Parts: sequence; structure tokens; C-alpha cells
Amino acid sequence: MIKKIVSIVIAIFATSALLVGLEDLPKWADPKQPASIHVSPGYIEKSLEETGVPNIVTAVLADYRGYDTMFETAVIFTAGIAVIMLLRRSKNGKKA
Amino acid sequence: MVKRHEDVIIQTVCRCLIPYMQIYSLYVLVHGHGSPGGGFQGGCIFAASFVLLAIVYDLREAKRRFSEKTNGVFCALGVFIYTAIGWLCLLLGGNFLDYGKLSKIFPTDPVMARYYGMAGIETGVQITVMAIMVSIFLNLATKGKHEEVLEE
Amino acid sequence: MIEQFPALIVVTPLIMSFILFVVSYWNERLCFPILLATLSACVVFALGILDMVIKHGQPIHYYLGGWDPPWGIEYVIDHLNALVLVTVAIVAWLVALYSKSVVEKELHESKLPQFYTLFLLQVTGLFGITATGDMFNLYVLLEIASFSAYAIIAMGERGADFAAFRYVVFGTIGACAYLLGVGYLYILTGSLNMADLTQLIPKLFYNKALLVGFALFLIGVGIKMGIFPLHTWLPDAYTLAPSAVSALLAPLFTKVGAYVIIRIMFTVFDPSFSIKLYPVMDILGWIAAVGIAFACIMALAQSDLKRMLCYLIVAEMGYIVIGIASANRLGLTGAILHIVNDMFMMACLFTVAGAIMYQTGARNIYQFRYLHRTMPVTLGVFVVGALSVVGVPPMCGFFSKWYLILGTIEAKKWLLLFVLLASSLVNAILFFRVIENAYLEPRGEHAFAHDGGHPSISLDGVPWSMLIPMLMIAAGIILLGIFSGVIIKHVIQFAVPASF
Amino acid sequence: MLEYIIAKYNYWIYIFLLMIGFYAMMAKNNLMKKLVGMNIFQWAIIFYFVSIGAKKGGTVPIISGVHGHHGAEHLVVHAVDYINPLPHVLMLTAIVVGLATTGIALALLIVIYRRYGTLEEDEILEELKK
Repeated sequence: MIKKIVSIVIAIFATSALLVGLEDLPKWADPKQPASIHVSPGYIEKSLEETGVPNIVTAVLADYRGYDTMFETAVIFTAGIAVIMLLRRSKNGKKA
Repeated sequence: MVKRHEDVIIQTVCRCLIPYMQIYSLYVLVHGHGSPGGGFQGGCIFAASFVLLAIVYDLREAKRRFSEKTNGVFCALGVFIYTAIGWLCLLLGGNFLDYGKLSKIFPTDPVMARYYGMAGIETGVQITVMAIMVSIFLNLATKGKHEEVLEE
Repeated sequence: MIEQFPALIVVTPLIMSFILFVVSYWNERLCFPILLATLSACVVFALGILDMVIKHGQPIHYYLGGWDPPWGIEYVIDHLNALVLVTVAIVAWLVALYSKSVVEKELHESKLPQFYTLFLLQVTGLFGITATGDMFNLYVLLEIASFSAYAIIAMGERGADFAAFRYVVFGTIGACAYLLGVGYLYILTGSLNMADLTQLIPKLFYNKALLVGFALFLIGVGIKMGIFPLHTWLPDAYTLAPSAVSALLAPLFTKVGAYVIIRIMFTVFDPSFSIKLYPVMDILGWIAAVGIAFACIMALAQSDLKRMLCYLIVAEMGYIVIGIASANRLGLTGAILHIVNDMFMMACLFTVAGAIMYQTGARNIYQFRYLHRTMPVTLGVFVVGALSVVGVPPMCGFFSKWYLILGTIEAKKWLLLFVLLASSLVNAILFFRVIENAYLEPRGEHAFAHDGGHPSISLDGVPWSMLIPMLMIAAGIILLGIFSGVIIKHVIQFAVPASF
Repeated sequence: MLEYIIAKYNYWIYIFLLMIGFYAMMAKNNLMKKLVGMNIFQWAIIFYFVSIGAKKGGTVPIISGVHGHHGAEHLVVHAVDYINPLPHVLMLTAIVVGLATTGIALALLIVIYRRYGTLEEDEILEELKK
């Protein structure tokens, strides 16, 4: 019970802390918010002529930020190895 | 979950469905350049076909077609393809993952070399995602025992 | 070729981990040589990078994929990164050498290839975190390092799986808080590149959302590095993990987290943000002081050597935070030097704890009686590490503590000074307790009654493959102490932000 | 005030979801429920990121009618017409990371259940004390 009360108190505290920042965040879908005018126009306007891929998300995913995607695939690989390591038991039934 | 339940209707439907799922996953992969899609989505659909096979038939049938060793090799192969393309660019004199340099060995201009480089890495992603998804499913569903579950 | 080193140091262990995993299907005995060869190559790359940085005298920029920074991902290596990279590479190499015999004893034979694969992925993640100049790339690499840590910790003794699950929950909160911080920076500036953010953030200094983002970064990285109130996952996870794993993770992962904190506070955010604008440094100082006091008391209460060392990590992280919180050149020099020293010190102590468990199965310090007869070399290494943690001059721990103390004096933070000195005393008591148990014979008992009159074995009964890395780490501690002046003169003084 | 809520409703939703997940992770006794909370927590952040990408008057970031860069020379692309692709890219990565976390956590839960026969946290702690 005490754990629940403490969790609620922490959650309320965290909520209010996050709400403090709400004031200075841009409005939803504002075309003039910094996220939409600083780097992303470069992707939208240049990706077709620089990479030849009409799907901008693919172009950014696989080329501009392809290095992230490589590690993302490595994350999947890590998870797969981890699951095999944790669960797979060898054939003779011995606990491994 | 991965034990055999004989049901003619379900088995027949799945036998028809699975090849189309696999072809559809390849469609999602190659159309990732022009529409929503790509390696992850395609890989998941491909893995779903194996999961369906394991559920509808049984684990042994699925493993007969896609053995554990092949699966392990495929896990590493896909992400190896991705990294190897990066290394290839590096060896051709560019920075790591600079697909434009692939035009030195493929008969295209640098822009289209980027296009095909991306196709190559998406293929790698598809292979890894497919193999890992199958592997995670089989291990979670059988608690890591694989065939021994069928004998219980 | 040398200009490709920043990418090579991360990519080589990555690609070798796939090759290692596939090769293990055919020949399991090749795994360990591949691991060792890869890490040796990484040491070479790291030294090459450090050499290059010292020669150029300014950061090296490496554009991945050939795209210019705000659009593509960039690696920026300055003096700070290069130093951490070299230390991580060397310690990882030594621990890898050490791990072979321990892992073969503690893990099932069929798990070894997976363990070595995850070892390489872990090292990849640590190198990547250190080298990257992109906020989101750092998140992905942090997750690679965390995932491999979750899995290899869970392979430990009874209770390790539950500790690993708690680590998963805490680690996810940490990673998500970090990611949310990246989201706040992105929505306010539109950029993910650290160098670009350095330019953009001063315009937003009075933005409240920026402060929320900063707090989220501190919480996120704080969980990963185990700062005091967020450390609760750490003792269980590192105590119950296999010895080789705690010897790998305890020195490296937490310190790389400390590096990330320094990077975020002083490179991404302008130093004046956390010094002049908000009382961040005071808060951090208080947290560090309370954390060190708590960790020292908890460490005194433990009789399990590994668990005691885990609480010691929490205290050592407090030292680094004290260095940051003094907010002057001396303090930060001490903090950076302490990151390097602490990697060696913790590697030393955890490898010794692993070796004692390997040989005698003892983990409780009251079971260490007469250990100096059977394992004199191991205990010698332990004494070197212990003296270094306490802060005795020829060892490296003294010099970083010296700078930390000077930093607190210059900042006139007397409370922090007191905490530093008092905790050194407590450390002395802590280690004296262990050494007393191991070296001094209790009154009224005859030592030879137990080991049957056998003369002590010169090899400690521990294989050479474990003994040599331990001796090398001990030698490293002494050498780092002797050459700390050189390191500060050639590397660390350039790593401290110029505005200090 | 109403304006404040309506114009920024995406943040309210994400904070609400985040706190549901956070509470579940902190307070729930069952490890499976903790895992569910962890997923909600991650998805709240993904929701937040995707909402950054939105742009009034923008459409999906796929340039229609061309394939390959030939013929792209005369095509003028205006950034205001397409929504911001970068958050979507980042979230593709974060989704995969979330999936990997779930996979590892489920595997750990199976190991824990196999060893202690329960998923209730207090019972496991009780078992561990023995």
C-alpha cells in the first residue's frame, strides 16, 4: 500500500514537472516550430535529387541516418542472441 | 501453441496463404523506396509466415524448413550484409556507409548508387529481422526447449 | 587509413561479433581468439586516435556516410573522448583476457559463443557512446550496451535473473528519460547534432522546456551510471552477475555514463547554463555528498566482498559528481582523471574478487582467513587496488583525489571537502577489514592446522590467463599514478572546457 | 486556459500515458504488469515524437510521381507541403528498441517463472531470502 502511495506522489510530482515545460513548447502541428524549419527542410527538398528515393523517410532512415539504422539492426541482433542465451536449453536436457 | 492440431480446413488455407505472405513481404521490401515499407516491415511479415507454419502444423514442420542452424546464420548474415556494404564503401575510398562510392564498381552514377546501396541494406535488415523474429518466437513459445515440447 | 580510425574502432567489434557468432557453429574454440584479436585491434585504433588528437590539437570530425553534420551523423573526437576510448579499450582487452577461465567455469559450455558475441556488442556500444557526436545515435548505442548487459548479468547465480529484470525496468526508465530529453531538445531547436546544439541552445536559455529536458538527461544518464538516489538496481545486478561480467561492466559502463554527463553538461549545454543560470551544481553537490555518505555506510554493513565493491562504485560515482559540481578547472580535471583511474581501480578489485571466488568459492570476507598463504599474488594485487581507492600516493587514486580536493577548496565548498576526506577514511577502514581478515592470523589459532603444512603454491592456483591481466591492471594503476602529470599536461588540460 | 489545452493536447496525452506507464512500473506487484507498464511508457514517448513531426497543411513525406532521380530536375519540392520525416525515422528505431526490450524482458520472465514458480514480486523476494 505504501508503495502505491509513494508511486502516486512521485507520478504527480513528475507530471507537474513535465507540465512546467509545457508552457514553452510549440503548439501542435505548428508549421513554424523549430523542428520543422531547422534541419528537416533540407531532407525534404534535397533527398530526391541527392539519393533518388521518393520516400523521404526511407532516404533519411537508410542514407542520411543510415548509421543509426545499422545499430538498430544490431539491437535486434543483440536481443535475439540474448533471448537464445537466456532460454535455449541444450539437447541433453541439462540446465544451461 | 506449437503442438500439432489436425484440421484440414486451416491447414489448407495456410498452405495457400503462406507463399503469398512471403511474396507480399518481398513486395513491401522492394517498394520501401516509393511507398511505406522497407526491411523491418517486410521482415516481420516474412517471419509471420513461419510463425503461422509453426502454429498451424507444428514446430517440427517449421524447423524442417528453417533449421536452427540456418536461422542462426541468417541472424548474423543480414546485419553482416549491412555492415559489409559500409566496409565496401570504406574500402572504395569513401567514409563508412558512403554509398555514393559504390558507383566505382557498379555501372551507375553516384546518386543511383545511393539508391541501390539503400536497397542492399534494406535486404540485409529484412533477413536479420526475419530470422530473429522466428528465433524469438520459437524460444519464447517453447521456453527454449524446441522439439522437447512436442514429446511432453 | 588513419583518418578512418574513428569509424573503425566502433565498426570492427560490431562486424566481428557477427562473424564470431557464425564461426561458433563450426568451431567453438575459435571464439576466444577472435574476441582477443578484435579487442587488440581496437586498442591499436584507440591509441592511433589519441595520437592523432594530440598531434592535431583539435577535435577530429568524421562524417558517417559522407553527409555534412546537421543532416548526417558525425563523430567528434576531442581529447576527452580519445582518453576515455583508450582506457575503455585497454581495460576491455585485459578483462577479455581474464574472462576466459572464469567464464568457462561459471557458464555452461553451450553459452560461451553467445557470451563472447555479447561481450563484443557491449564493447561496441561503449566505444560508440564515447565517440559519437549525435544525441540520438548515443541513445541507440546506449541501448546496445544495456541489452547485452541485461543478458549477461542474468546468467549469474541465484537471484541474478530477478536482478536483471529490475535492471531492465530501471534501465528502460533511464533510456526513455534520455530519449525524452532528446525529444525536448529536438522540438526546441530542430537539431540532433551536439556541435549544432551547442550553437543553438544559448538562445533558449530561459526556456522552461529546456530545463525540463536537461533534468530528463540527468535522470536518464544518472540511472545508467548509478548516481545515488537512482542506483538501486546496481548492487544486486553487479553482485550476482558472473565474475567476468561484473569485472567488465562495473569499471566500464558506469564510467562511460559519467563521461556522457560531462559531455552533456559542458559541451551540449553551455557550462554557464548549469553554473550561473540554475543552481544545478549545488544540487549535484548535495546529491553527491548524501550519496557518498549513504554508500560508505552501506559498504561498511556488507560482509560480501562483491556487494561491498558495488556500493563502493556508487561512492566513486559520487566523487566524479563532486568534481563536476566544483565547477572549476581543478575539479573537472580531477573528475576526468578519476574516470580513467576508477576504470582501472574497479577492474582491479572486481577481477580479484572473481579470482578469489574462482579459486576458493569464498565471497564473504570472513572466509578469507589464511588466504595470503594460498593466494599471495592475488592479494598483492588487491592491496594495490585498495591502497589506490583509499588514496595512497604512488597509486593513481591519490592524484585524482588530490585534484578533487583542490577543486572543492577553490570552489569553497567545504561540505564536499569534508565528505571527500571522511569517505577516504571510511575506505581505509573498509579495506583494512578485508586485509586484516586475509593477512592477519586470529589470535590463538594455528595457521598450519588448516592447510595441512603445505607450502604456499606460487601460482595461487589461478591460471596464468587470469593472473597476468590482474598483474597488468595493478601495474597500470601504479603507472597511471606515476604518469598522471603527463596525462594531465598532454590530454586532460585540453579536455576541460576553455571557459573554465 | 482551454486554448492552452486544445492547442497543445498532444503533450497532455503523452504526459498522461507516460504517467500511467510509470505508475504501473513502480507500483504493480506482478512483473508482467510491470512489463505492460514499461511498454505503455515507451509508447507514450513514441507518441510524443510522432506528434512533433505533424505540420498543418502537410502530407505524408513521399514525393509522388517520380522514381529515381531522372526527371526530378524540374520537380520543385516545398518543405511546407510535407510533414517532418525525421521524427518518424527516429521512432522507427525506437519502436525496434522497444520490441527488443520486450523480447528480453519476456525471456527473463520465463526464466524467473521457471526458477521460482511465480511472477509476484513479493513472493520472489520471499523465495530469494531462503
